[in-house]
Amino acid sequence: MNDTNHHIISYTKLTSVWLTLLALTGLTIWVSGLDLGVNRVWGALAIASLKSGLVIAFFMHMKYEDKLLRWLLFVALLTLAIFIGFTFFDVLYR
Amino acid sequence: MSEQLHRDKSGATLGMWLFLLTELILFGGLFLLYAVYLARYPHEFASGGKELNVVFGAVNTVVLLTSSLLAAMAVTAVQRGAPRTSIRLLLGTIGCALIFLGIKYVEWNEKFGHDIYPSSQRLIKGPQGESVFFSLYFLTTGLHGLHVLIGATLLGFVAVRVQQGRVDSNNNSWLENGALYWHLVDLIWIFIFPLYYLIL
Amino acid sequence: MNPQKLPQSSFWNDTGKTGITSWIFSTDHKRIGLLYFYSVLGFFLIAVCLGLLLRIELMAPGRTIMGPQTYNALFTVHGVIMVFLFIIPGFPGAFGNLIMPIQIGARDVAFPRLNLFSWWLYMLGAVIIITALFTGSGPPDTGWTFYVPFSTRTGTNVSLAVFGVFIIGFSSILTGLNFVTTIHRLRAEGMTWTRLPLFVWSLYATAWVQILATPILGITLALVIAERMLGTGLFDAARGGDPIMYQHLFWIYSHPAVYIMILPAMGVISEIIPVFSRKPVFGYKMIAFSSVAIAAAGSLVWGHHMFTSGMSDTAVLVFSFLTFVVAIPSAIKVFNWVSTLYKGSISLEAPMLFALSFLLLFSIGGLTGLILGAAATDIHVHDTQFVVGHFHYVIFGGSGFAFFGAMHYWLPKFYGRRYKEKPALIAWSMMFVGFNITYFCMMVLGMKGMPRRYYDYLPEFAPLNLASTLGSWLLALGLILLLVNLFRGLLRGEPFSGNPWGGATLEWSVATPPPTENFEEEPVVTHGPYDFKSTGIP
Amino acid sequence: MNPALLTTTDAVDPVFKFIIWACVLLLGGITATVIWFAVRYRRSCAPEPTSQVENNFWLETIWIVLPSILVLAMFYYGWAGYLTLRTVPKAALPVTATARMWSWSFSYANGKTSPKLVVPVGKPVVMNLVSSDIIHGFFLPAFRVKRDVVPGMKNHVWFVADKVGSYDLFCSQYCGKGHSAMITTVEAVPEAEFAAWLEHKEAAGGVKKSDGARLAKEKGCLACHSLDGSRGVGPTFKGLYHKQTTVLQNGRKLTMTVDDAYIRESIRFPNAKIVEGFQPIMPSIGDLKDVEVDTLVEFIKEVK
Ligand code: HEA
Ligand code: HEA
Ligand code: HEC
Ligand code: CUA
Ligand SMILES: [Cu+2]
Repeated sequence: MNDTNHHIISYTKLTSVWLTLLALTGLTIWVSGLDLGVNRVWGALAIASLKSGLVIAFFMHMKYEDKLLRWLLFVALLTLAIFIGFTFFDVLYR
Repeated sequence: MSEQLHRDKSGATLGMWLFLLTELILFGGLFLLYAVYLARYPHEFASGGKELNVVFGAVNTVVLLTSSLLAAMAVTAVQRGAPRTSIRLLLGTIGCALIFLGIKYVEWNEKFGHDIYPSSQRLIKGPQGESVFFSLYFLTTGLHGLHVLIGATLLGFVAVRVQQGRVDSNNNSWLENGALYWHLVDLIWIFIFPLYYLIL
Repeated sequence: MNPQKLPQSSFWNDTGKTGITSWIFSTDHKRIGLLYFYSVLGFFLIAVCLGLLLRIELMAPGRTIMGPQTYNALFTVHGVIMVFLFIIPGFPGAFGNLIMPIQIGARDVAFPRLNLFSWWLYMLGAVIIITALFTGSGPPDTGWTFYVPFSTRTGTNVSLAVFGVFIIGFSSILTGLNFVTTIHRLRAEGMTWTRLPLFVWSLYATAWVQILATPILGITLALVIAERMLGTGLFDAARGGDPIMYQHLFWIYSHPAVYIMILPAMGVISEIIPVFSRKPVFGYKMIAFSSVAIAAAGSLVWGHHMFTSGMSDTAVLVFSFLTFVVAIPSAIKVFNWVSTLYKGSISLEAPMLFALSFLLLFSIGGLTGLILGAAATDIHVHDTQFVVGHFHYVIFGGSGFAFFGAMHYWLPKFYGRRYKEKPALIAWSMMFVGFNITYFCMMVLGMKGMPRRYYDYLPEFAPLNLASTLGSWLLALGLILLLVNLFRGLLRGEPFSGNPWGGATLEWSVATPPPTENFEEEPVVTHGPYDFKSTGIP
Repeated sequence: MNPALLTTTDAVDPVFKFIIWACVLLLGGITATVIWFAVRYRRSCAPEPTSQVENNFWLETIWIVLPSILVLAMFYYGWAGYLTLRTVPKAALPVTATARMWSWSFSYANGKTSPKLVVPVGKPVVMNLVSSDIIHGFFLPAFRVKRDVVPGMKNHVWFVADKVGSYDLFCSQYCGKGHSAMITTVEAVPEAEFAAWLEHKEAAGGVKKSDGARLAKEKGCLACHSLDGSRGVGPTFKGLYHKQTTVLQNGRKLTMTVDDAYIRESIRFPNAKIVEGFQPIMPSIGDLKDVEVDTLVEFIKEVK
């Protein structure tokens, strides 16, 4: 509704985000080689979430957007989490 | 009038984000199935994942991340009033998309060569979870590939609009939204990569 | 469509463009609304005739007028058209488009071209579905639920029909995101969230369901097609898949979808009842909030369609519990509507009669929903005619009657002419009586154990089936009378202008019929939507 | 009968009574109020609204709290009844129900099979539900039980008949053309009679040649295959023997003459060769004994 989303993100900032993303990619590959058992899934997911957080915040400008958008994203992710989670009331206890 | 324009721009961003959320949930359906079947067939998923080529997956991740960077820079370029740079960056993004699809093609081809594709004899005869794993793999990467294709086409359109001067530093909804779509494609791959290529 | 000799210039003629292309390429929300209205009504009439044929077949045991394969195809097509082509796009597409922008004081929706595109997608999907009936090896025979593995094995034209539904889902998503953006961005000055008409609130909640749930339908249907075309085996038990997962995915969408059908209907009722009682709606905030609550909680209960499927008992526990939670906001709404009547000045004209009968029919439907929601009782009545009775009460008695109410309430506004009151009352009473006979008998049949989707049945079920069929004829006569009276009136009836019903929402402050621009100048809102006093309405 | 015996009907009916009565009261109250208001405050009687209240905290609280309590009670009873349905009594008699398009077959622990479900009165029965093709539904209205029969899944359901009699058994889950014909009966007989029936073996010498027609009907073949040449879900049996037929094997077309071996294979492994123009939906009838297959083959050969 106002001018907040006219924020211009500098090339340097974008590039450093990109470098971080590459580093995190390396990290997942390394972690997947470790012997963590089930935790490997959660570890991989945690890193993936971190990466997507970066993409959303900087590449997709979410950091500089209205609060509203952040809420919407949150609602959608929550909905998806519920869809998946509630299915497990069936899958886990069958 | 200018007030009207501003409204439109925020509205366009809002609308685009809402659309991205639906795309997220669309893939969410496949991730739901992935979660359920992973819980049921952890071992088959593990051995299936080992058959996927981590190098292809990792290279593709890097390609997509780079393409995303270029798309984000293209937005910055237009905002700074440098349309020519922006077009070059967009072409870079599209180039990355093509590389990605090329690698995907090689990868799928290799799988087909090993008699791995939905309802191939090997999968029908093999252990049950394996067929499920590969079907999910083909469906997810296939749907994702389709999105790469759509995204690249969209960015192509946007590049043309930039060229025509219809996108500039004041009026860049098209470019921003095209880039948003592209980032979404990247975002989904960020999850596909570890879930299919790396886990177990 | 065009009413004869329009009194003054309006969206029908003020752009100087007439003729078919000025309609099907128009980006005016009113024209798109009417496009939706007529296409939706057309499909409704087709499906209603199919419903009538179903009833004729069930009039007596054994073969009456068709064979089992035809019957199966008919109820599938009846269900698919009613759900995906009539009731889901109906309210947002037709009345949402016609009314919502005016009610919030906007010139149009946020993305007018996208709006037109949604209608085109809807028509494309509809054409594909209709094509599926006449090509390939015959119309789909899976039921509107497309349950696997039957739907992946049957030889009928399932893939094409499913693809059509997929496209329609896309159209529904686009409408939803258009509406959310519109309501967030384009409210007129002074139109705060607590001054939004309740119809707009209900559309807002509906739009969220459309956005968040429909993609799941999309992917589910895509998987059915993949299963049929490529043999992915994801739902095939022999290959390690799980047919129950299909049911989860399907109902993750399709339960919230029933709230896409009912929420806007509730919104319509929340408009009609205060206007015809001349009283502010009772508990505005609770009604607005309960729309959102229904939308949210409604996304958590899909499992109640699967109590007998072999799903885990834990899931039965959770989903049964949540189902009851959803009933509470509906109860709040019903009680608030009834209280609005208290000490009002009630005028029993046609829209109000439909609204009041909505109250009763929806209550019956909703209360039978409680029987279905309780785990023990659902086991007995699941997949019986009782369920058929339940959902016709909520869909037809609820959304359908609200749709007819909305037609009588709002269409004169857009035509500048009105229907005759007396035939409308007669039509209403025939439909009300016929409706109850038709569907109450079905519920009793279900209690006695007659399964649904049965082409043939045991002799002990014959008398009630006959009664139900007779009731459906009365219903049909009423509906024909209703439509004839309404459309005759809209085209040639008495002129309708000003604010004869005394509504306080913005659509009654603009010219009748409204001009393309809706408002001569951007309105500034200074009072609530049901503040009849300060609007100067007696 | 046995007073300690809690039947599934006894578990479910009180829940029905409770919920239905609560609903009837609520509905009656709402209807009466609406009609009363509509008459009392009609415009000719009340030209002006006499109140402008827009809300009332206590009233609104009441109708949030009251329905919540009522609804919780319904939930609780519903769940309690459901638990009874799910708790199989010990020493229940196991029977396997096999569902296929579009017939039922029941087999007992001693290997006896029957197209009707025969059960002893007063003794709980637990049904193991097996599907040979797609999803069906095992539905006994008289006992208020129902459970889907899902391929690849081990579903079960129990009930007990407390009176001698014959009860309807329906397929409740839609399964295609013959769905409404997929009905049979439960015969509840006294315990002694049941024991005798269970031990009764088919007359010595096993299946007779003349049993072909009966078998074809009982095993459900005739639901899909006609004897008069008309095309059903499957090809007709009329004139099948020695006919030239085109089949698909692993996606390759093949023309061949129908002989004994082919018919036998078609029955045992229906999906090995698929007749052109038909869907691969024929279930493999798992409980067929070799003699029965022989009899069927002989029978099909005779249909000219
Ligand atoms: C418009 C569509 C619509 C709506 C609004 C509803 C509303 C509800 N439905 Fe319905 N339903 C369908 C459409 C709808 N349904 C369809 C189409 C099917 C079948 C699908 C298929 O299989 O083909 C179905 C099937 C269905 C089932 C599955 C049945 C089965 O197959 O076994 C269940 C089970 O729980 C259920 C429950 C409910 C409940 C609890 C509500 C609640 O939201 C109702 C809430 C309303 C009230 C409670 C009444 C009003 C309130 C009062 C009168 C005040 C007093 C109330 C209290 C004290 C609580 N529905
Ligand atoms: C909006 C939803 C809606 C509506 C309004 C209706 C309306 C009707 N339905 Fe509906 N029905 C469904 C949605 C709906 N149905 C769904 C979702 C199913 C489940 C499908 C499945 O199982 O997969 C179903 C299933 C279903 C069955 C169950 C089939 C079975 O399980 O065996 C039956 C059986 O009687 C039936 C009958 C009717 C009847 C008699 C009407 C009556 O309302 C119709 C009354 C008829 C009229 C009012 C006719 C008026 C005539 C005209 C107006 C003629 C003029 C027209 C022209 C000139 C073109 N329907
Ligand atoms: C659900 C329907 C169904 C049932 C029940 C069924 N069949 Fe079939 N049958 C088919 C279909 C469809 C085909 C053709 C496709 C194929 O070859 O599998 C077929 C093919 C056949 C053939 C080969 C016919 C030809 O023309 O080559 C024979 C023999 C046969 N069935 C015997 C039987 C017998 C015996 C039974 C009962 C024990 C039976 N079928 C039960 C559907 C059924
Ligand atoms: Cu078997 Cu319906
Ligand atoms: Cu539901």
